[in-house]
Amino acid sequence: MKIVSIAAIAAALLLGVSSSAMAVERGGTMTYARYADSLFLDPVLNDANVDIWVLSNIYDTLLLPTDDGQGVQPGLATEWKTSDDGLTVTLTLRDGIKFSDGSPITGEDVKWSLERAAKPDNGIWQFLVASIASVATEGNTVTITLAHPDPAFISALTVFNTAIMPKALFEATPGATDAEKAQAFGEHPVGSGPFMLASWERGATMKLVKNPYYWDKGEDGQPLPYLDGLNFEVIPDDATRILRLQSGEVDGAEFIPYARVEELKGAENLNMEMFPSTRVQYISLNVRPQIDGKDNPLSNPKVREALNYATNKEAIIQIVTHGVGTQMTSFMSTATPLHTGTDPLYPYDLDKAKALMAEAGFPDGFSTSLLVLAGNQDEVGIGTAVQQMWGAIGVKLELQQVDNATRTQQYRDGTMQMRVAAWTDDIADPNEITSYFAYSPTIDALHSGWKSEEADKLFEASQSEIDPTKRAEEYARIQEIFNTTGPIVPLYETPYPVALSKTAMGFNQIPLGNNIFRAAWLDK
Amino acid sequence: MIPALEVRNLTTGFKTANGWVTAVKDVGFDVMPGEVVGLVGESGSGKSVTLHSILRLVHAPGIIEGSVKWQGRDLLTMSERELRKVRGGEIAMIFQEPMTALNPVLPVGIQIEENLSAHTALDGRQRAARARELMDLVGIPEAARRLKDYPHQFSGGMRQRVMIAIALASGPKLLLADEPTTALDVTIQDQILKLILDLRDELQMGVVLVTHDLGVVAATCDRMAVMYAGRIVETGTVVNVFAEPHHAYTRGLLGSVPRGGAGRTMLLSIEGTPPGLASIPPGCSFNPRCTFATDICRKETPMLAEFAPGRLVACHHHREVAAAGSPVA
Amino acid sequence: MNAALSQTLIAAEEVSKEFLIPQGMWRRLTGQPRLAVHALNGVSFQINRGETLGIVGESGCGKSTLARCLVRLFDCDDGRVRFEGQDIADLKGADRRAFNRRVQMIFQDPYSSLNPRMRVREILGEALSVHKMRPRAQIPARIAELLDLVRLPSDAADKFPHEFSGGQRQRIGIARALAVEPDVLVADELVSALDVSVQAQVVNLLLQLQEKLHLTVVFVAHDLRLVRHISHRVAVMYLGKIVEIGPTEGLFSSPRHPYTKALLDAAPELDPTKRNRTVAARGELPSPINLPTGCLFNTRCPRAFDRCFVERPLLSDRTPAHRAACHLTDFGAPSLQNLEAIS
Amino acid sequence: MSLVPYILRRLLQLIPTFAFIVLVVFILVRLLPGDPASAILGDRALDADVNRINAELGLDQPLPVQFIAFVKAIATGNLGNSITLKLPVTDLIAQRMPVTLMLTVMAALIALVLALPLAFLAALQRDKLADNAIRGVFQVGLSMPVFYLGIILLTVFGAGLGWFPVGGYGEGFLDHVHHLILPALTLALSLAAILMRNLRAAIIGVVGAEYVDFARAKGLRPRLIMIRHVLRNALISTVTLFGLSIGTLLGGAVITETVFAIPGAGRLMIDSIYGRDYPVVQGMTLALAVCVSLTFLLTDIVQAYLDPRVAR
Amino acid sequence: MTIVAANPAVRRRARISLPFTLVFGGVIIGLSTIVAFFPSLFAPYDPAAMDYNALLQAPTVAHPFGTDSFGRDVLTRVIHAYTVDMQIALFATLFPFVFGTIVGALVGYAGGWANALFGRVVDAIITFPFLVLVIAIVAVLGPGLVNMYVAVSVVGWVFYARLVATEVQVQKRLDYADSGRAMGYRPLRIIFRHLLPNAITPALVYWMTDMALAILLGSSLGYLGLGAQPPTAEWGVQIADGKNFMNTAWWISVFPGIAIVITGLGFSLVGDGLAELLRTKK
Repeated sequence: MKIVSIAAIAAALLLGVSSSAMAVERGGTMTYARYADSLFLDPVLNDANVDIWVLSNIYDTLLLPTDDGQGVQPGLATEWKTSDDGLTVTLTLRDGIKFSDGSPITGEDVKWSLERAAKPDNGIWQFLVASIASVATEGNTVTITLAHPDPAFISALTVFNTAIMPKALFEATPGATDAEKAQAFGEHPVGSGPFMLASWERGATMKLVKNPYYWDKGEDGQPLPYLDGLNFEVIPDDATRILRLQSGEVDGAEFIPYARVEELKGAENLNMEMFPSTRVQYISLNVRPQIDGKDNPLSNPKVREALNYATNKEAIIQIVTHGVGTQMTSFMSTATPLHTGTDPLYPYDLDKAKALMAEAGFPDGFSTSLLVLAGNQDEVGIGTAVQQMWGAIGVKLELQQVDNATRTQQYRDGTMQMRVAAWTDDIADPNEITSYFAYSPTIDALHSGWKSEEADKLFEASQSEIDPTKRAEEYARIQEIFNTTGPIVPLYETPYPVALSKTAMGFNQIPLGNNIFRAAWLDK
Repeated sequence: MIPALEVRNLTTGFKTANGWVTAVKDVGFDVMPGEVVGLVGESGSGKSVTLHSILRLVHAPGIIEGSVKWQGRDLLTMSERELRKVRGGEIAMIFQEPMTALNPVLPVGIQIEENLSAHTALDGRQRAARARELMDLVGIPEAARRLKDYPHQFSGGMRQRVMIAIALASGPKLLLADEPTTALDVTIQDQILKLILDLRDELQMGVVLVTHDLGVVAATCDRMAVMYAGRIVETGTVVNVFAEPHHAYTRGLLGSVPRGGAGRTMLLSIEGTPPGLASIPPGCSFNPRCTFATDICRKETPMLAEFAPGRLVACHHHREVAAAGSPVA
Repeated sequence: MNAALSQTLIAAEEVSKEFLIPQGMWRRLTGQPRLAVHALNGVSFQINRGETLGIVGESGCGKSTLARCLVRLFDCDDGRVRFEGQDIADLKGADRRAFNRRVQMIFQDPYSSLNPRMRVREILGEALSVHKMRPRAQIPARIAELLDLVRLPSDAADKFPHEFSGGQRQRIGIARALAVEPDVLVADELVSALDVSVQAQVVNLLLQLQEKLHLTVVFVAHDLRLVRHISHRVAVMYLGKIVEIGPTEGLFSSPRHPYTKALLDAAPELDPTKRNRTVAARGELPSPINLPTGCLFNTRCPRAFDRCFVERPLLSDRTPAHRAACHLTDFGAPSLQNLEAIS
Repeated sequence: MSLVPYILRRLLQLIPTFAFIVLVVFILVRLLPGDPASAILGDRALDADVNRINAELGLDQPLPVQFIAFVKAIATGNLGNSITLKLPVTDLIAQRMPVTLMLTVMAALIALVLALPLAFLAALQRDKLADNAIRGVFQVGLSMPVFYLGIILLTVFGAGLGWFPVGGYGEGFLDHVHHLILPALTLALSLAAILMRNLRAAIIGVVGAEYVDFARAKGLRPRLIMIRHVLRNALISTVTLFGLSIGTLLGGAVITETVFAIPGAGRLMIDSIYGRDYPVVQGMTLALAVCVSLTFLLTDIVQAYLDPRVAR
Repeated sequence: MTIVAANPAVRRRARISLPFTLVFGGVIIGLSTIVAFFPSLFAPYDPAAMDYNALLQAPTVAHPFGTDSFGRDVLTRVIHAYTVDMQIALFATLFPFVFGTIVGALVGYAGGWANALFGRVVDAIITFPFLVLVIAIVAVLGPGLVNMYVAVSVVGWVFYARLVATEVQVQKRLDYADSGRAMGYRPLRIIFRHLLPNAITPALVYWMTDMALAILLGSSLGYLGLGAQPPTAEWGVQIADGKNFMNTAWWISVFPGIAIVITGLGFSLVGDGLAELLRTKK
């Protein structure tokens, strides 16, 4: 024990010396506690939020999302322009940009990267850039030809899967197929983001260091990133994550349980940040006429309405989010572009709910079940609360705690009755959420069996509608249809609760969830 | 001759779930140098506890009173440190079941040598040599090799020899033997008893031999004390006691042993069972089983008294008993 | 009575029994020979109706194994046991149960031979009901009778074994055996765990019961004095063989096998004036796994000569009543006592 | 007396055990509802993507074919690649197993350090105040759920007093030790309680044994008697229990590793079950089984060393 | 010949006083059982009733143990959890106890190859990481108490079987077993009427410990969401519920924690006491 403490003191002394030497500068090594580790650091072939949300620190895109997540700002490209017919996008590359290994970023890299992202069957995100027909480069100019007008395309160029990768390096990576190469490359990724991967111990720590070739400068005119290093520590247990933040072992921690938000707001050495998000929480319903050969009461729109009115959202917001959440005004979050609506959906009205149940032919209610993710306090809390609330209109709700894979299986098979679910946008455009929620060809409207031909048609039209006003109208109508007859019980939207030590500055999490460390620094 | 060991008024009690019980009451006897004294009795008569009490080996909730003088020093009052010198050094003890009395996980060589290192100044080499000698002395073949063996690798008889070798390691002047042959077969018992007698002669040590077998007493002991329910009820030379038992219990014991030539007849048995320690009857503790018992026996505890030189008995009616004759004479 | 005595009830014919030593896969795979303890090596004798046969020997001589073979707790590997002429190994079903009823065993250890979780009433009642000795209603009365027979108080029925002393437990064991009204009692070390004074009580009881119920008794013990006291005939066993068998008094007064002689000499006499400092038998029992060739006693016999190391002596049948398996004495004439006098 | 054939025999016996485990795990993981693809893709999974991934992983093959491939792979020492982490399973084992082993060993050591002296004290002070106090405290420790105990220790000694880091594994051996003390203590308490009970009873039994009387009758010093005669014999039964418990600890470190954010094998196992990462579940189970079996074997050898009667 | 009266000392031993541990543990378990059967008699509120206006209230007279994040009365839920946790203690161990005992008795009596085979099965099962197996089985069968019982039973029975088999092997070498065979009793009678009652003590004692362990396991699984499902009150679930409130609302997790410790203590004490009681009988 003695040796350990001496080592600790020595380390502290060293740090003390170095930090005092550059006290006025922005820098340091930040340690950030994540709830889960990344799986696969390939921008195109990854599958999950744990990758998406940190990828932009390693890989850079042509354009960047603005801090509010709704707009677009220059990235590797300084200018961009869409042709009037919406079929050509022209971008100008920044001068002197380099990958983190020092090699220059060429037009060939851009072309190759975008075409790789757009290649059918290459990863699950291909749909975001499916409209790309071809990419041509000449000098600093990149010309992208689209197969059809795509109003979301500019936004897509800020999304992780359009990150620019070094073609030569990638192709030199051992592996027979693109997937195999990607696997090997993902272990030692090279991009042009503000950081580069130094070491990665799976499930424990991922260490990033400053990319010396990063192009951007900060508000103080100094080159970005400020941080010399960025360490991600994986701490799945909520309480432990917070304890480590409180003990100063980490500088920031994501996914603070809502229950702890109020408490941490009061903590002297912490900043409890609530970053605006596109996250919506809802209960998704299976509305097929029959499930497993049995009649399904949820197929009756009146029953769905009744459930909606019987749900005291304000109470759930208190119980589950401890006041952090807000009621939903549409199925998509208020931070999603083209969101409409100002009033909370389905205000709590028990009498109306009872009347609707009677009208629907279920005056005595019925039995049904709700899938919640095992061990997830929020989902279990929601389930417990609605179980109690719906009991008042005679709905006997059985909660089934299952793991993610089981839940997904039942979801995809259409054998579940209800489930608690949440959604976060990956792109600053309403098309993604709408495609999954309301457009039946994608996944059968959240695998619910719900279908509105009007909504389907509107969505298809909106996908190539380049007139912003018209597109907004189309989305307004889709939201109206879905919000009144859709297969969900909307609950609440919540910001991202992130706790940071008072010395951790400049960190941003945009509404799409991306963790932006490029301007972060430690105030020593 | 001065007795080497003088036991006087030895009383040992134990705390049990049902309160205090006295296992040994007012026991007294002497052992002369080189003499073999037999302590005879049935299970629960206190003979074993007596032996353990002499070396204060009784376990924690037990209390020992009286005096045990060993060459003039009282073992019951001396310090633990002094007592340790006596134990194993001057007075050695062997047990009934060598399988349980030898540590099963130590080679016998170590078990001999640890006695030597406790009581002699021998160095490691000398101890090893002495251990070999001792194994030879007690008649274990291939002594040198077998020092490395563990107790379970020996036969019952050989184990008992090992235990004797351990006990004799430091040249004790008194050997306390607690039923040393009960677990053995008769031919092996014969060997062991004769070994003990030979060693007695050779080392001039006194022996206290606890046994329930009157045959063993007859074959081995010079004097004997008969115990019943924690007390000594009769003492004397073996020849005298066998020839003329003065206590009904002694007489009954002798009669219970089948003799040759009287095949398939009823034995002279003692009815009933020996009393438990917690329920010793008032008066003479033998009275419920005694055919000589009268009222006085049920009221008054007879004192152990000398009725002839060297002959003591605790019986109100010892004359009548003697007159009834010895069943083995 | 005399007619009954002459009638053979049980006969052992060359009974052999060995116990394989458990052997792991490793030994088996490496092809090492299977080791076995040779507990019985060809034992033959007959027991007549109403007689008491004493079987005596030291531990490891196979006497307990023999007792268990007699009641078919073990099946013998070789040879056979006949009960009323019938090979007991062939008995099945009802016949086997009838045999089990008629030949009863009483065990050595009073502390382990009674099920500690059963009351005496249940122990006796089970024997009565399984063998349907009495109609259900009569069982309590029969239990009382049995307890009286072995001189236990009637309130004993409602107690557990641990509430009794050793001697009383052996009486319960006897009562259980008698409950099924057997013809034969095989008593294995019946009293050796008991105190001397209590031994005498139980021995007396056994003698009385045998008389009263006309029982045939096999009395297995290591205590020569007891065996001598109880038995009509005695068999002496050594290393799984009978080395000498004969009428009690003849065998004890003039033993014909050196082992019998050694046993007698080693057993201390109750006479302190007759002391003897020479050891009766040197050495120890050889391992029953690797039996000596020739006479089994040759490793310890003071008189062993060449022939004893090559040829195993058979029980001589020249004097059918008293036979010994010894090369010295198998011509029948002199007993060892006399032989010693001669030499 | 040589232990070698004994050990070889024990190793031989492990083969059917492992075969059984491999088969059970293989079947069990495939009985789990859902598949790796839907576990990874989650809510946004499209059927086409799921089918494509499953085909890439060979999961569209019939089960017997998959099983033969799996057995073949094991035979060549190749346990496959993790589906979610895209790393060779052998690498993962090499990475995670040492962590769990270290945690377990530390827990075992702490349990011993706690249990040995206290069992001694309790046995010698039998039924007195010290004995009852020790037994009472351990009893409470034994009745406390691991996750609860872990959280309390973390809150008090980690965050509260700041003596120990709050979770994680650290870097370098000493740092590992420092990080693992609290989790090891959490794991150790119930083991210590079990060991203490067992050893106390064993010591009480041994103190009453005749060979201890005999040792006293030899005039040996009490300390020598206690160590050489009492403790050694008392430890024999405790060693078996200790070995078995280490096996349980190895498999039961899951919750501790989660609470303390330790990147160990237990947590990986659970993550892999949830992630339907078949190769990892199979490989890790096998690795854990090997470790547990070796622990048992080691226990037996120690036991044979302590008790010469055991080796056959 | 006189009739020998039973020894009075012996008779007194028959009425030996019950061990203190057994009495104390018995009182705890007895009271727990009563509460488990009639929770409504003791609980002031409905265990599922939520009061949105009284979330996270510290202990008061109205709510002696405070309220949880749903505004439910913690005392009520601790009391109602007795029903569930006592049920877990019983049902998670009953099948292993019964089945394991039967298998152990048969295997122990048969010996030979049955024993060797059994040895391998035991090896395999104890080599398997227990919790992992349970979690996997629950994942296959779905969460909930019944499936948890199944998962625990699949593994749990071997411990009983091993204990009983070992003890039966000891017992069958004793003379009373032979005496039964010599009496001509059938093997099943000897196994179950004679050997088992004498061989079952260690299993019985272990059963008590196992019940305590089952509650711990049940609450661990509840904590992971695999045990009792909402709104059922169960101590492990309650502790999990209170995990986020350790600093701000300690009462949510502390009181169920105390309940677990006390109940576990009760079972362990009964186990100790039973061991003592059954030992003296020999």
